[in-house]
Amino acid sequence: MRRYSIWSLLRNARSYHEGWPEMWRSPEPKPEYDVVIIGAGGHGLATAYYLAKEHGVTNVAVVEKGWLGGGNVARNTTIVRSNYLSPESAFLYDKAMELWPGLSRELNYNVMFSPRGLINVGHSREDMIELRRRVRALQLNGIESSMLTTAEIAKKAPILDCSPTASNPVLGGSWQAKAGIARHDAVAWGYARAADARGVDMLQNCEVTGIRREGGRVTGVETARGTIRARKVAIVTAGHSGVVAAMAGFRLPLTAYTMQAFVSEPMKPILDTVVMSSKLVSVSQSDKGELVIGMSTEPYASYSQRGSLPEVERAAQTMTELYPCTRRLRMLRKWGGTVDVPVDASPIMGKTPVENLFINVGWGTGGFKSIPGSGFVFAHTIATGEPHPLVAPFGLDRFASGRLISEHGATGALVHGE
Amino acid sequence: MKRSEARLDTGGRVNRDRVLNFTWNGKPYKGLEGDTLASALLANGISLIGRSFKYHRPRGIFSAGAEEPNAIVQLEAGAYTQPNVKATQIELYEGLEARSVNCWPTVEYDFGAVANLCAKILPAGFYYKTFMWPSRFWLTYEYFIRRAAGLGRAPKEADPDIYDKAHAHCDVLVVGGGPAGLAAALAAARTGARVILADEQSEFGGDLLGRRDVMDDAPAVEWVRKVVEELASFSEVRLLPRSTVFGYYDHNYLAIAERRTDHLHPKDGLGKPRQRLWKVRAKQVVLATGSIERPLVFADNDRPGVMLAESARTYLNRYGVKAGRRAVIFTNNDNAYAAAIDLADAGVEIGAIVDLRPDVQGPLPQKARARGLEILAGEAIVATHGGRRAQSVEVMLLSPEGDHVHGTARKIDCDLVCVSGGWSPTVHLFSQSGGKLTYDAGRACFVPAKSKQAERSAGACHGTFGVADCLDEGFAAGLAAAGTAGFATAGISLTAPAVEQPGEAGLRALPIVPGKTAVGHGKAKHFVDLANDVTAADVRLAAREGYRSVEHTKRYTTLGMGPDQGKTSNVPGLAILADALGKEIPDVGTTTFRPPYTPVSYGLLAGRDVGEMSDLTRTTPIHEWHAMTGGVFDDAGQWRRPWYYPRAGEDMTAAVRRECRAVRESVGIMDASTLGKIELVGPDAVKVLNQVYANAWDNLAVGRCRYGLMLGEDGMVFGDGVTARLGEHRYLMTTTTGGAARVFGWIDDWLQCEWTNWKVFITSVTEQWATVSIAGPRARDLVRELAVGTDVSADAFPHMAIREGKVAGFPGRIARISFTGELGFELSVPASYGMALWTACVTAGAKYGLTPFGTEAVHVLRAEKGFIVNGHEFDGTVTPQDLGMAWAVNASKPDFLGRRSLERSDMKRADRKQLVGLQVQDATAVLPEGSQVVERVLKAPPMPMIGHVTSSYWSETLKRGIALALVAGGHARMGQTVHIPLEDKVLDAVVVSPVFYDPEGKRLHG
Amino acid sequence: MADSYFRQTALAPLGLAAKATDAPGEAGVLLSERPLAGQVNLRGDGGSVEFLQVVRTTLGYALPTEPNTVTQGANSRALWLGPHEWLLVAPLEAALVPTLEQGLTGRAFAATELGDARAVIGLSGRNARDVLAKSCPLDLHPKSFGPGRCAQTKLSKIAAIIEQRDDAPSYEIYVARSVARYAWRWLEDAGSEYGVAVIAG
Amino acid sequence: MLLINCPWCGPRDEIEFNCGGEAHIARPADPAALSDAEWAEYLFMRKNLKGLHYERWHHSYGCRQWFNAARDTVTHEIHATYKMGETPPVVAGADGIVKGSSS
Repeated sequence: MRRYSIWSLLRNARSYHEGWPEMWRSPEPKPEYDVVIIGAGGHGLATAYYLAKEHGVTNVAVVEKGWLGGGNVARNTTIVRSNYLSPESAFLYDKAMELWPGLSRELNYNVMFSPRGLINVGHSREDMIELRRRVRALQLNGIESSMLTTAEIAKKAPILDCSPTASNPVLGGSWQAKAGIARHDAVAWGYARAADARGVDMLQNCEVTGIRREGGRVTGVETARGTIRARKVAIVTAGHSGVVAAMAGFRLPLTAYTMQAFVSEPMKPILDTVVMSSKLVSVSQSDKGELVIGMSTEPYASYSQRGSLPEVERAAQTMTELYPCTRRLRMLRKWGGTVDVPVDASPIMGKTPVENLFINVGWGTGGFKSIPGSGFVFAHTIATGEPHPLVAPFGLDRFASGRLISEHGATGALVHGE
Repeated sequence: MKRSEARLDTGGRVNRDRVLNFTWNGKPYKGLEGDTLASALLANGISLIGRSFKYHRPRGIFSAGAEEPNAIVQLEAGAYTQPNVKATQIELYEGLEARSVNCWPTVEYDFGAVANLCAKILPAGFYYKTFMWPSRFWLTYEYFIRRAAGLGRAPKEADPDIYDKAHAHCDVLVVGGGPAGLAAALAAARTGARVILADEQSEFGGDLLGRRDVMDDAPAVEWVRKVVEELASFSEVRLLPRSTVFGYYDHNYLAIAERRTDHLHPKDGLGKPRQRLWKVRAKQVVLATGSIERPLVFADNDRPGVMLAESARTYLNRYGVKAGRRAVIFTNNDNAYAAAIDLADAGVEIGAIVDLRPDVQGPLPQKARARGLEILAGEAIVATHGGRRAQSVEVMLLSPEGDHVHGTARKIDCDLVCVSGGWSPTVHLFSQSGGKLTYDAGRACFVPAKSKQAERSAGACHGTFGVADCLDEGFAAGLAAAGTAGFATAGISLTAPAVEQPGEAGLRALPIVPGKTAVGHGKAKHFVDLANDVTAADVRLAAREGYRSVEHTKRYTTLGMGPDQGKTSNVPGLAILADALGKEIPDVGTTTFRPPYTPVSYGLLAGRDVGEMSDLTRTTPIHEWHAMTGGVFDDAGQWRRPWYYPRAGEDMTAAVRRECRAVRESVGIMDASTLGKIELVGPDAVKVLNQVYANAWDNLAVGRCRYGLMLGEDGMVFGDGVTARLGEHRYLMTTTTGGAARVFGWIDDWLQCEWTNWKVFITSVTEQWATVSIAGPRARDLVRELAVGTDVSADAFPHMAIREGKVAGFPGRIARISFTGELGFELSVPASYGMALWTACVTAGAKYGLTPFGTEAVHVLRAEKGFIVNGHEFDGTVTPQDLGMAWAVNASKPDFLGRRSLERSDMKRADRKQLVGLQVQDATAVLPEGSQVVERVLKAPPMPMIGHVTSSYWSETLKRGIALALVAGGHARMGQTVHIPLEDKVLDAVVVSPVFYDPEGKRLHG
Repeated sequence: MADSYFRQTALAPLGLAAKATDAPGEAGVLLSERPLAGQVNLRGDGGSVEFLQVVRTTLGYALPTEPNTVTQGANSRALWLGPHEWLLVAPLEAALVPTLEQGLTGRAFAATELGDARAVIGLSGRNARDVLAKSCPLDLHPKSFGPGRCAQTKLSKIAAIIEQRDDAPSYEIYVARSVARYAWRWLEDAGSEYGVAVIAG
Repeated sequence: MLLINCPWCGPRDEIEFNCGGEAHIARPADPAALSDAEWAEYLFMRKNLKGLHYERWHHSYGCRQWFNAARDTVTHEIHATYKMGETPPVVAGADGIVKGSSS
């Protein structure tokens, strides 16, 4: 891998930038791999990278039905945080938080991780209880987080209506200073380039059509480019997890929904932090100047990757109430992604009913921020055949035992009391 | 006024009798009614409008419509300011103020232009390759990057304008009011169909407004006038000018942004809806959205003065403005010759017509030739010169393959370069509808292929460019749409006006027009996307680095992601990518278009439900009394409930303590009307109760009540409440305030889908009854006075009994129920009597010191009793056993909802979180709700947590802080000391029973 | 009588009677609150010919079986709310519940008085349709919705029953008592561009 | 924005409805007889089909009736709606997996 730096930019400027190498190869599939990862999204690519780097497993293929990084990693609101309630989730997401700051240098690709801080706003007493519970839990787990007063929020996010007469009064909030945003595409591309450099094959336009099994054990995958044998197979297919699991003969406790986001036209900076709220999922301002707004999931199952109007109307209404100065601003673009939401809103990671077939799915609306951590611990799980300690609570078996990890509150849509 | 030399003396759609004053960058100018800001600026000879996004290069006006990538301005100031508006879309009005964006200190002398000097090291995606060291420094780099990026500025104040929405239904929605759209609307209207015709411009006519076509021997605009007049005469036709159809959603649902006052000065629009969002469900849609001219990608094609050819023609014919004095036309097709001829006719000098095609013989070129215009066939512009405005171009011979130029460069002076690279049908809405596009190599554009919804395209958006053909297609589409919608089309007479339609020879598509140096080598830039400063070299770089999918390339280079949404750059960018990859354009793919077609105000999307209307609020029949006596309200879901009633000089704490004391010591009154009430009627009502509650209901006597827990199928408590048996087969269930709809829906769902033959009807009666709760040791004294005719003595009316009878003289019910732990009665009357009942209670209760109490006091009182509340003690993760309420589960019932889940292994863990009381050792301390509980305090985190505080209050009764908590294995921890770390200290607490007050229930039963 | 003195309609606190005018002038939207009436929610097996027959005998007219239509009797009218649910509207003194209980003895049914549970807002005037269209997704064009039709739908954020009473068109809008004020305010606000007048209910 | 044909009220806007997820999942007659895993299958596991999907809808702002719809989760095309208790229609070109009771 030829390294990127300001010097390589200057050097290449002399040859009119015509000497840059390809980011990754486009190899033909080999007949057999040690590990086949289905899905070249953020999680799949990170898993491949850490398999190669941390475990020396380099005979790996990442198979992708479309183009790499084309799923939810390209369609999210780029927020990075670890303020989850349950200790299991908090530790898992914090593993990612630990890796984010060094990621650009590790991958030698600027993922523009911007730890600009994140506010969770509370609009009701129930919100505040939930926020305090979360903040205290994080602090006791050694994860940075604190409470904010209304005045402190007004200072950090001056465009937020913190007046007492606001229709969604700001009663206070929580703060995570090391949270922020990152450049979503760059994360996928950076992992792909770094994994490729370690010998991992990216097989794009290679849709998986079947999962081969013999005697309860996985033996390979059937793809649009032929059958590929594999000792181990990992399903990392986000929105399409249900479809791929069906190929292996089991069902999952999740539903695929469309989640939308929209951006405004680019403007000079007006918001320096990320703001989340129980009323409107999230708002941040990209480096380009666009306000990026995350919305709730659509109310019915969908693989369409396009959203409907009512959800946009609802989000715009809440946004203009929370941020009165945005009414004259305009929506420039909107898009939808397919998110796989498990019944307890926590991911499903680990073993499956099929031997040597692993899953890492169900990240739902929270997948982007967890990519480095998820890839790291899932690579460990695949390489050793046993769940990483951080992965263990997230197994598929929890749905039979009843040990669910309820994180509905963490997505911003807090559960309200009476 | 002194007319500027750019303005023609006659012609166009502007009103020369109405001069409008406006301000540009602080200086006063004059324009005419009918102008856009762009045409008015051109008329004043202003060519430099703003600075570009990345390189801060000077930019002018490039087009005359929605596709404008350059002329982006800041409109108005203060609360009315709006960033990033396209000057080509702003209708001029008296007093308009606008400014350049993205430049400092001025558009002429812009500091940011240093970026242009560094352009060599700023290729596409340069930021991915650098700024990585040291890793903490990105925030610093980012600080400067953010300030350099962005375009306009957001307002600082709230928008004073009103926005409106409306639903509409029609048989045929016609999108676009050009020749095809007008024809389609007319055809459909004549069948009697309900028609909506929407067009983004201020007047109908589309491209006809900017041309000099003759129809039936009269100017085409005369035909437009007649058609619009006829359309307006139909009662079933709705004409929507200034209305952009921006979204085509599932099942023929389209969204239209109508601009109602944007053409007026803000102060003239005040109080009227500024914009209206039409949400249209159309049986049939005719898309007549026209087409957008494509630019050519050539060296330094971004100078002010470079403009789309048809746009220059539009400025001339529609606005009476010459966009320059001396023009060079640069084209690959015949169509641009019409612009050249019009310009020449209006007195604009034509330097030359530079045509990429070596052989130019079509009727229009012939006409131009005959007109004496110089045509340079098989030649190309290889350079442009000029600072704030184009001054000249250089022209060279193009090789037959089109891959290089040769010969000597010839300089041609000009201040206007009219560019035409052919036309791209406006297929955005078609694509949004799910329709599939196909690439037409002959015309180098995508055209609609296969529809998915009830829609048809007509005219230029369908790839039909000739005006006569557009009319024919429009008539046919309108008629067919109406026919499919069920209207008789036979005998509808439609005659297209006679119009000349010159034939056109094919165009010559070149992905990049070669320059004097190889692309990307010299200083010259071949821009593809003017809005985001993406060049041909950038696209090639992306291809070279392996970004082979068009989506990769767009994201890597930001092609098409700017405020113009790539309207002029999409196809040219794709062509360059395909060329670089050695593929055909259709194999590289196109982008799927998503709403909105043009940017839409958030205020419009929000509509009317703002401010006081932003949330649906529900009030009880007694609301006025609470409000008038100074009650402070708290929202419980949609309900507004009195939180506490402060007296003069009291704060919340004092008021709540007083209210609590009153209930414990004498008597209090509370408005309980918000509690959910459901009647279950029928012989199988008891079966329903047995199934939805965890306890047994077979032996409940008529006139008695019972408490129950409701579980989800996952075994978790989601509701609780008291149900009364009113008659043999008639029960009244009460639910929590917030849970009413959910409980009703839950039972109704089972009855409709699973227990389909059970004989029971359920009806929500929440709103029918006003309920007043009287609680405290003196409650019976008061109720005895009010409930004349009912024996309320302890023996005759035990706890959990219910009676029908008169209450304060009104027909009603009396129930003996307590949520406070005190002797309590609930009096219910039909809601219309609610206020009368309440005032009767207050009057009669005065002598007992009757005190109104709010939800906060209720919470304190119930917590003292260890009563659970949704959102605090149960939140969907807690079983009855966890709550210590196994007594509310009847294990001998064979089945009830949630029963099986309680048998799962995890439900039986001893270390599940269980409900306990916490008695803080510092009696004055009140734990913050949500605090975490630990077993051992460690020096540093991580500190394993064993639970959290669910409710916590100052107990006025016990004169100490009390708390309820869910603690792991809590039931076995009674008497243990646990710790609650706070921000600044750690509090110790003893685990106790959650019932702090009157554990034997003597007062309740008293 | 004393009884009615004590009873308050949902919108009584707005003092509409004092605002009501006989001369609405140019106002395009006329709003009123209807007085209290009997509103009985009737449930029963709409698929049973026998049940429908007994109700017909009891009330003197047939319940509507075509969805979203209204049938009119001498002293009350019946709105279709669902395949097994109707709303009977009658003057306050009609006492329909006892009548039904008597007529339907021994049969599976439920008759519940809900006259206090809903407010009824009258909406008419030349822009009545325009105002409704601002918040209601129904097609109210005369071809698809006319006198004798009713529909349950969403009005802004409110669940509402809309009944068209005549060709003028005049509508009656039934909403839950607790949201009546929000609904009234919404209609007033939406109607403001056409001019709103309050008339007697 | 879906236009949903309520079997009783006819075509109405999406905003009047709520979706109830996968249809034709009958509650086990004897839950006690099931293993934890079998119970979890009923409780949580879903087909999550990409393409034709039989699901329950509730006309919550209208006649408040539950009914079933055969809807494509990719195109959002609704092939049919039918009342509770009616046999699911066979949709051409779909895999037509319908199991469980007819409720």
